[in-house]
Amino acid sequence: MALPRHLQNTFTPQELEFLTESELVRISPRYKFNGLDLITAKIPDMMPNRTMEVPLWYAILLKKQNRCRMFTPDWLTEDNLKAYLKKEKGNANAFTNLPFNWLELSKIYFTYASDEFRIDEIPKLKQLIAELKEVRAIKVQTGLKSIDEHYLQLDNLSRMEINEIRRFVTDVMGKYIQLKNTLVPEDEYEEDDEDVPMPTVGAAGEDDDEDGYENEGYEYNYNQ
Amino acid sequence: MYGDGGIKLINEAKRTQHLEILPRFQDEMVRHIINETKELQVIASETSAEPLHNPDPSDQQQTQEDRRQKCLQFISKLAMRRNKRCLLAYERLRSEKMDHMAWNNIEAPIQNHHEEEYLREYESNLINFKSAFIDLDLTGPLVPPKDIFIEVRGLQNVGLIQTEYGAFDVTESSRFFARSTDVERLIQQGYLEKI
Amino acid sequence: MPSYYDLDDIISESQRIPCKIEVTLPNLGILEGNPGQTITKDTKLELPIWIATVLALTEVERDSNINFITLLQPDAVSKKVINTIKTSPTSLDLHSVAPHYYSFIEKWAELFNDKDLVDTILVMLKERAMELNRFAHNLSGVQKESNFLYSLDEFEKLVYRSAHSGAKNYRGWVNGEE
Amino acid sequence: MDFSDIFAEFDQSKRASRHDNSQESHNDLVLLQQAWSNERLSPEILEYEHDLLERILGKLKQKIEFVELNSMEIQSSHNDIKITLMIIESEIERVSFLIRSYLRTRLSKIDKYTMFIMNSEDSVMKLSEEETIYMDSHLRSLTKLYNNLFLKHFDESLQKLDETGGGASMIDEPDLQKPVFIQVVETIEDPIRFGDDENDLVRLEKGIAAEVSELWWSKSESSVNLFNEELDSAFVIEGRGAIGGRLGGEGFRNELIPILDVSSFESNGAGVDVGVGDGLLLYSSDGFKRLVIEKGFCFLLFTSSSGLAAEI
Repeated sequence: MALPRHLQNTFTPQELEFLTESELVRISPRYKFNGLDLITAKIPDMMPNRTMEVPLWYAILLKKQNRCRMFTPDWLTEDNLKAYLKKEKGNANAFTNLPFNWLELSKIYFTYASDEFRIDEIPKLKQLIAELKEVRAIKVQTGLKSIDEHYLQLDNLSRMEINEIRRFVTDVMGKYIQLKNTLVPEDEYEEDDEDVPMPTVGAAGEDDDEDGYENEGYEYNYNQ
Repeated sequence: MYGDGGIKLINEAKRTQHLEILPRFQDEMVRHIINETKELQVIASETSAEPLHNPDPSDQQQTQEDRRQKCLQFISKLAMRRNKRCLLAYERLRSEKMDHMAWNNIEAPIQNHHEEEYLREYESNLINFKSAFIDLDLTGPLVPPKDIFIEVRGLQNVGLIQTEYGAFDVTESSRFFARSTDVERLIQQGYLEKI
Repeated sequence: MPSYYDLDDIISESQRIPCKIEVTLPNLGILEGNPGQTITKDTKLELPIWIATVLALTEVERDSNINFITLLQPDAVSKKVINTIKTSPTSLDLHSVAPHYYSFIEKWAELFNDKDLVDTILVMLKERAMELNRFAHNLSGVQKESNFLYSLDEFEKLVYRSAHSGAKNYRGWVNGEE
Repeated sequence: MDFSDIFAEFDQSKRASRHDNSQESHNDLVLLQQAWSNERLSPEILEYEHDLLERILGKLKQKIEFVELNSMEIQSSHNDIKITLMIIESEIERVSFLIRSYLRTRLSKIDKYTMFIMNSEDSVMKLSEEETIYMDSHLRSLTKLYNNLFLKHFDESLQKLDETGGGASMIDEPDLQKPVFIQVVETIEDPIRFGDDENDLVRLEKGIAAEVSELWWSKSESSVNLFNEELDSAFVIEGRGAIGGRLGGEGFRNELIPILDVSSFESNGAGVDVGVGDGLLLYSSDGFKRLVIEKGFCFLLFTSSSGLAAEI
């Protein structure tokens, strides 16, 4: 197959991380460096300590060479995450409005810009991120209970979190739709075409009852 | 019962569905289904049976007796189509596995020469398609690129190593950036280590 | 509409359901394993869905209101099963009832336009989907192996794989797998 | 080797383009990521991005040539040169990956829906020339395989591969009722009317739109330009139809905007607000497309610092 099944109709987390790496982020170069005209970006000349925006993947490359400082995202601090967590725990019915790629971003910054955080800060931040994810995951499970063929309401869920449940949700919702589709819509049903032969179902038992499922001998009523 | 052979074949396909390799072609099962279908064709053509379902209004004259007689033909036609579906679904899955082999350059002997021929044709189709995108390696990795360059440290005195990015003098304690594909083997061999 | 090439759909149509022959048919002994023989009216037998549904919709004679066969109530929609579905959907061994249960219900409901049945099954689908999702995500409260996972029908197995791979891929990514 | 020579090319193009749309390159990336993402998640094949691909492939070629030309010469240990090449090469890998994955996603759909595509002129138009050749050739090989293995033993009437009667249609169609996740990325001020009911109003604030997988517009009978020059902010749809089109507002260049194909609309009342950051999971059923928007019912924040749409 041209595309392996595991990549069809979904993304891998690595792919989402890849997408996040295209985002522009702020850096402060340590050295002068000539600008570059790339395929998908134009990077201006870099002057030491002059803050500029570059694609994240570019920042990572420079950072690995110790050629720039990366500014960590504003929300990615202990205080802010604690506030998010408090809010997250405070409302069982909604998700807090973290950036829609908060999981990708935090992982990238922890991996490639660990020295931009205060000493000992990262374990705490990681812990908070994990707690947030956990609290939200429980809400997702609760939210999924409202799944039907119409829609699913999960405010502010992030891209990674959606991707995690994407196939599950589309599978189940898809089945809902298929099952619903087996029924003739009510308004059309009255004009039942007489020429269409209907199947008959034999009663396996003798009992009779109003509610078909209450006994063995239910009959299907074809006429309404 | 008609169609039993078909379902056997499909169960076999399902069993091996997730195998990466192409399982043995079920010659006998396929032949059995072909033979059954041929027999069904004979039965079905014995009378030029009109379809029993969705009878056409001009069909008013058709008596119950006719229709009873034709029921066998009718079922035969159903069974023929059923057999065909089983065969096609079986082979479709196999063709997908062969496509997979072509994309991933998996070399494995294929016994059935028709399948062998299909694979060769698909490979050349692919080569043709790829030639329109010579700057891309279409069969290249489908995982996003990551750490194309890595920083490595020499563990032994190896000497000069030539890569696309120049020559590196690998000595104990030398450090440099290199394309990870260039130094992969040196790392495996224990000459270098990733920092 | 399932794919023509879908193995599961083909398999689900081979499932047999009980039927009653409504009119004596010459030459159709093959249906009960006697090729060439006659099959008589009122014979009860099980036929694969791909034959049964068509014969059940085909009239013996135009406007006769008699079809070649009558479908008898299969176990899958029996009072006993439906009651279990209503009372304890997650403890039902669905796979034993029918390995392709939902697929069967779709075909059955389509024949009879049975809204009650579909509504009942939808409730079950959600309950069981939520349950298997808990297993797939290995959420707290779900630790030990359970018979539940062995009770999944083929569609549910697929859903389980979807849910599981979603969770697994995420964990793998968090833990730094490429 | 003179360092400045090597990079003169970059400097020149950089200066030259400074007065052009400096966002163009980045926009192309956004468009490519969007095309890739939409192709991945929508059940049917979408239109091949001819112009975009041509532009990007052209630039890619230049960069590859540049690397090939310079890589061997630059054995100097000048750090800037090395890093520059690493950057260029890294980007080449990134762009190649996207295009590769995009093309292969398309091929897998073409394989899956060959018969459907061949039977629909609209679908065939969505393919590139190479894709059409690939599809025809693949079908020929497959047909030959089926014929050789078994179909040749059968009567002609049983040999077809595109039979649609008799219960199971042989033509696999993309499931346009498949649910998709969508995201609202812009707001439209004026209320939009769905269906015939005056009360069925949805207000999308200006600058917002629900980004829906393209499957919504592909099937639509009529699509409306949402943000074109004449019609800056809003539109009204009556009866069965589709909302959709291209977004041309500030900061947006021909971005795809949602198509919400609606024949029946359910809401809790008139004038439902959909705000920035809202996302919807839509589905359609019973042959109609249905849009369900409820207040506060949303998913997603959008998005990248460039202010452009992102898929989810």
